[in-house]
Amino acid sequence: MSQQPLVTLQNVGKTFGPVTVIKDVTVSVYAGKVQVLLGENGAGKSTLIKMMAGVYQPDAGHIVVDGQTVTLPTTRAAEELGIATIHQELNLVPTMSIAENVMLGRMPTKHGLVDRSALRNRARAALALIGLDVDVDTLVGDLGIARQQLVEIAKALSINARILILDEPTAALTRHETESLFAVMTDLRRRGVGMLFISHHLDEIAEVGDTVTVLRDGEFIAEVPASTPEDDLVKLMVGRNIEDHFPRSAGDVSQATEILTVDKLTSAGSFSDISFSVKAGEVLGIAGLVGAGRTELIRAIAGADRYTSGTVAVRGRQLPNGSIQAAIAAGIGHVPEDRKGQGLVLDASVNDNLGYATLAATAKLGLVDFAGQRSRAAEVAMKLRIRMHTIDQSIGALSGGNQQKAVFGRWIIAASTVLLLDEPTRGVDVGAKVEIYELMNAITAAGGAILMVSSELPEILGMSDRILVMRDGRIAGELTAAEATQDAVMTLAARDVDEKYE
Amino acid sequence: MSTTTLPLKRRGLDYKKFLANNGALVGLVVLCIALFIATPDFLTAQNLLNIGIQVSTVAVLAFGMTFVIVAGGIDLSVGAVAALSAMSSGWMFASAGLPGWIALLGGLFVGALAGTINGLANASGKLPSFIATLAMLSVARGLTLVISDGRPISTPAEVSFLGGNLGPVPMPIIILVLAALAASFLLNRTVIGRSMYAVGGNAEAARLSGLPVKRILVTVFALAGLFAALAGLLLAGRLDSAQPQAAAGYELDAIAAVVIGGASLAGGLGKISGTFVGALVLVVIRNGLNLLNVTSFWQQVVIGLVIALAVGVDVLRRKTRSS
Amino acid sequence: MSTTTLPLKRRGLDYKKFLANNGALVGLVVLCIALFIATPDFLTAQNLLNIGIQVSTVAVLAFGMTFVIVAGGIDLSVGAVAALSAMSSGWMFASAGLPGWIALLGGLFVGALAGTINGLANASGKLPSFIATLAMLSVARGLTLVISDGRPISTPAEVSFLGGNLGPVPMPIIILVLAALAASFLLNRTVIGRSMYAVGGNAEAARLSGLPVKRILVTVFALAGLFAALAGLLLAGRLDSAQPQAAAGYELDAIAAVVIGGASLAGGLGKISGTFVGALVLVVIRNGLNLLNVTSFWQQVVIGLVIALAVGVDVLRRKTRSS
Amino acid sequence: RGGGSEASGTKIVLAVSTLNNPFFVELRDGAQAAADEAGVQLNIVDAQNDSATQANQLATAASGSTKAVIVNPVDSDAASSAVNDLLSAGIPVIGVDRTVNGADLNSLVASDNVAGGRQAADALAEAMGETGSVIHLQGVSGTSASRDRGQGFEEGMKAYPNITVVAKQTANFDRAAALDVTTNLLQANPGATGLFAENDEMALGAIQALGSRAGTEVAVVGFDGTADGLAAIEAGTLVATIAQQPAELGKLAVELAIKAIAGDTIEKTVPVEVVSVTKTNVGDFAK
Ligand SMILES: Nc1ncnc2c1ncn2[C@@H]1O[C@H](COP(=O)(O)OP(=O)(O)OP(=O)(O)O)[C@@H](O)[C@H]1O
Ligand SMILES: Nc1ncnc2c1ncn2[C@@H]1O[C@H](COP(=O)(O)OP(=O)(O)OP(=O)(O)O)[C@@H](O)[C@H]1O
Ligand SMILES: O[C@@H]1[C@H](O)[C@H](O)CO[C@H]1O
Ligand SMILES: [Mg+2]
Ligand SMILES: [Mg+2]
Repeated sequence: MSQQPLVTLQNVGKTFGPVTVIKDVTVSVYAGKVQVLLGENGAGKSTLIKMMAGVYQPDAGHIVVDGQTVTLPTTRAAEELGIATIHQELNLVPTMSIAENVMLGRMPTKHGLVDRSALRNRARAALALIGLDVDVDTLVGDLGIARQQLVEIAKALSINARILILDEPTAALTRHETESLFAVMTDLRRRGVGMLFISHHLDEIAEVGDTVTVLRDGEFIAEVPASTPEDDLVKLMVGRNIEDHFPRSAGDVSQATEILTVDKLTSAGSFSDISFSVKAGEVLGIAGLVGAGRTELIRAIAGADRYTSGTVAVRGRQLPNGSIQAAIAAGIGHVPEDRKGQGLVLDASVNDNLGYATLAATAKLGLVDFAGQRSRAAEVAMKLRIRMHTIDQSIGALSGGNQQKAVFGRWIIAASTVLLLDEPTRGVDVGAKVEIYELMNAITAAGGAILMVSSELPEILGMSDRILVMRDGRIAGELTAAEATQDAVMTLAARDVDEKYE
Repeated sequence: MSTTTLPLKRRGLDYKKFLANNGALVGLVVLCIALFIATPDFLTAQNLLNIGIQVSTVAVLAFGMTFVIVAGGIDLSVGAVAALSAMSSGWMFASAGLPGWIALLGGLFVGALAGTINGLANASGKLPSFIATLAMLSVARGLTLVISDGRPISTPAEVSFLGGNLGPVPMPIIILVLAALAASFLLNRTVIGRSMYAVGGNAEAARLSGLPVKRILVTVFALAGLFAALAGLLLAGRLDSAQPQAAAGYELDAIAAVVIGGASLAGGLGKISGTFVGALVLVVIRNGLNLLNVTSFWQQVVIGLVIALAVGVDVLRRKTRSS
Repeated sequence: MSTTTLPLKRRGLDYKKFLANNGALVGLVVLCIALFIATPDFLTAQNLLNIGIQVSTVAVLAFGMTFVIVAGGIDLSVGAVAALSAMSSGWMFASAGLPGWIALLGGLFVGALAGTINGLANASGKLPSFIATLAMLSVARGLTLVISDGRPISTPAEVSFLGGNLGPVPMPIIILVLAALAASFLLNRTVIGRSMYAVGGNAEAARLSGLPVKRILVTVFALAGLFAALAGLLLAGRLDSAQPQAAAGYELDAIAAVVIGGASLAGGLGKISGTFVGALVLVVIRNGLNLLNVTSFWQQVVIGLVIALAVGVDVLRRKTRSS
Repeated sequence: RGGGSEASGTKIVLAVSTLNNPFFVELRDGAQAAADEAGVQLNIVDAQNDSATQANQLATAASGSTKAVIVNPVDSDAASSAVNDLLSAGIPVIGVDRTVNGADLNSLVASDNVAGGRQAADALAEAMGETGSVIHLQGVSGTSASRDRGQGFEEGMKAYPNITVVAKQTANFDRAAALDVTTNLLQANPGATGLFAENDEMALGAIQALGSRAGTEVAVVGFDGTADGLAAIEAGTLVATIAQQPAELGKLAVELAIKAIAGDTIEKTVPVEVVSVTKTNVGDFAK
């Protein structure tokens, strides 16, 4: 690579108080290339790119843009140098429209006033790039997490940057949207845009990447071509081999009892006439496109939303409609899709967050069992290998993947036997995924049942014993593990998707 | 039903949107109908004019408060700043001997200045807006007493004009309308106005999108101060004098008007039209109870219940709609 | 460094933690030193006792407010509920002829009831707490006037005892200490207390984790009402009578104490110890300015500035520490 | 300012209910003038109409080097325990403007609000020709000034069977509130020919609401005799005000306090005239 990089982070370092998060890392982005950052949860990827985006200032080293050393005190400074960023955590204003969110900070004006038609047009154009077809006047708060992610992507794309940073843009997307995004990236690459791409989906690396920089514990480990075999990448990343990415060890469930039974469940406007059951020891996967109604279904079962008709029963006992506490008492544990908005109290400690579901159950005379809660939390944090500075730090400062593990950990502590998982490994690294899968195995092996919604087809295929495919709020079909292939699932999920889009 | 997925149809969207943005309107209408039935004095041209005049002070204060609440803050100082501005104006005229119109502009300047200080304390000094403006409430009320030595000061003709009539139309109503248009224009059409929603809705996202969050916050509080000054001058004009205790406690009325109008103290939400409806709810209740000659002790009980009901109607309406 | 996963060194953690939780303490200490230098009357045993007595009402109100603010709400009704509780107690004794101790308990019950209604309106009725408690402020003050017909009612000996002495120690100080211990115990050690932080931090996450959010909110407001009643009875005890306008406007003081003490109106943060320091800041300023004979108009100006400074010191301290 | 006369070192605390009202500002000025003349230090504390704040201030006064306290109680009942503490500490206490119930004050300098209310009724009835309908604007609910004046006024009105009080509403002793409330009441009672306001501030707000009808079709009577009130009498918009003499109250209180410190015996009550001021005698009061 004789060409001059667009931007280089040169021997940068970053510490937060006593914690060193990035140590002496160098990484460059070249025009027309996609530089991939790879590392476990908490390796420091997001921290690194935030220095390039003007969010953090490096404590050591410097930033070079077009051969010049620069400082990036604000995001605006970065943007002025042509650097646009899609952050891992969504940075949208829920009370504003899609159009205003896409153009935030760059509102088109006419005579000093907001030019609304230009605003809408430019937002529509940005959405069209990634194939999101919704009314741009819709409030972002009314969108599901996947569509919010698409809005965030559209926002960065509309900046016309020379350098585009994408921090796990595909974590919340299904294959369908991911492909649209990759098409855009290919186009941008052709136009000479340099990109920095982060993902825990290893298969995506070879697909869009050029070179891969691997980080471990905030340190540079290696730079390798994107064509490097996945197994080698994993080894660089976690320092060991991972034999089996989907270590599902299903037992024979033909004689097992039904644990979770859902009968003709209907929620007006969201889904209708859903019936299925999950047996002890079974993982039932639910696949579907964004907007198929999977999240609404899971929330209704968990008691988070009320449904219109139908029944939910656990071990033959019908659960009352809309009661989370009753669901938890029956053994249900619910991992919601939006960890930041629904899963965590970000300002509270890791310890507290792990313990919410067991706070009351373990109390004596209404007094919190602090010692017990703490030791249980510590144990689970260790088991899930949650990377943190102390268990008393606020969970908002953990890396995204580690936050996700904490939501999961809450139900491990609660000894839930019926897990409702909505995108359970979103943003989780390969190593930690396997750990989560092992936990799922342990729960099913102990006679538990798992219902898992995932937009990651390999995960659905690799971990489910049986797969339901949802489309438009209905069950479009059921596949056994043996019959299930990507094509089979997608055919059911998207049969008339083209008609629907117009 | 569950069939529509993607592009969300707009069935009667505008009507719905209007109601959604002006929830308390239903409460207001119910209140007015009840008063219309209860007393013939309510729905007379004169009484409606009276209501228009009486709502002017609170509404203008509340318009300024809307900016602050939309941007995620709160301003407890508006009542005291209104009094300080009017008193400064009176002092400039009566004691410093400045021409009336300069005293008028001077009063507005004092309000904007007080607001700017609030904004700087909040945005640059990192004081929570509750504390910064509580401190300003105390400081501004104290300065008002110092300037006036606790006595009313009579205002120049230019200020009194604000409380008078322009032909058949009361000036407070004209100013109210102009202030509403200006505030609504600012909030809806200008970049800084739209940015206020972003700052209130998600300050971190606003910052990451390159919005000058500090500058926006300072502007927001400066505007609240300016509107407070206008309200203060309006009130002084109606009384032909600046009163040391003018507008005491009006901050709660102003905040209530904004919240009744559909805004959330969490920020990111709020409309000038909603705020206007909120202010009307408060004023119409009081007007109606005066007309009905409810005894003053019970009056407070009824006012409380009606506020709860007016907002409750909106909550109910939204529930019904969503199910 | 990012290698440490689990258990976690505590280097000087407690000292730091204490300061972090009690930011305004620095402001308070600076204030006290300044007053000690300025006037010999400040640091006398008698004056410190006075301060203890004077802080009792606001602090007890503010303890109740801490629950509400930690859980993400606000309670504007505490002053009015305090007055209503004391007046009800006076009425039960003087008009209904109940025994003094029943009247005392009755007053506490009225406060808890008013708070429960606030909580139900907020949690089940979905009224924003600002509106629900603003309505209650008006209703409670009105009922207080109705019950008393605008006249003070003298309180039973049991209530007056709360304002007296137990041996050499003033009862208000004893009650203050007991209330602080109880509130702090509740907030720190009990399930419901810890849940308040979760609800205030992220109500949806708390709900999905199975916490009974509605019940928690109702409890929070009921507690605020109960503490308000205690404060009201304390005040009545000190004045030997329940006053119809007692504690008017105290809600702002109580909220200010909680916020000065380090809580955020956004919820999820707050400590009883911090609130106590916040209440002390407010009371010490007033006490000191009285001792220094600052004229009453300037006093308000100075109070405002000192509040801003006391909180500002904390902001500065945090800045310095983090850089 | 109070600090001027360290020479004598005599410190008197004046605890006033509020200074947000011209009436008390004049009372304070009278007291200050008398203190300056006598060369004593006068510390003025303002309770902002809150009984508890006043109790705090009285307690604070007791802990300083205070020689005497003049108290203008926010509420006559509520002040008693704090005042008794002062008395038992041997500090003389003079009441001014309002008494303290349940305490043995060294002296009380006051005008009688109940009597003033009766005088207001008489002045208003006379201006109305003893017939017609009246609007009654009340002060802050639950304050003793409002209570006493209202009570006196109602008692006084019983002597005039042809006058009916058609509306009674609070305007919080506040000019702006009185403007709105009067406007609204006139809407429901267009035929009112008289209006009693429990202080001049409210009377002036009512006059604003009445516009040209004030003093012509509608007789307005206020209370206090503030500068603005007297000016309104001269202008003919206010028929009468029940003038207290706040400066005189303040002056006498300080003089009594000095005597009490010196150990002289002083009168238990020092009444100060409450005068009905109308156009005929307003010249004697003009400030
Ligand atoms: N503001 C902060 N304060 C303290 N520690 C922080 C802060 N931000 C990040 N960290 C820590 O820095 C480390 C790296 O975090 P970072 O978010 O960069 O990881 P990541 O590689 O992006 O992980 P993931 O794949 O989970 O997103 C983590 O251990 C995290 O806890
Ligand atoms: N209030 C709303 N207004 C408009 N669209 C909504 C609203 N609520 C939900 N949706 C949309 O309805 C669709 C169904 O939501 P749901 O989250 O259940 O889908 P899903 O199959 O779980 O897909 P995913 O979780 O991947 O987004 C989502 O696309 C969501 O954006
Ligand atoms: O005597 C005073 C004045 O009349 C004032 O107008 C209100 O408060 C009363 O106590
Ligand atoms: Mg990351
Ligand atoms: Mg979903």
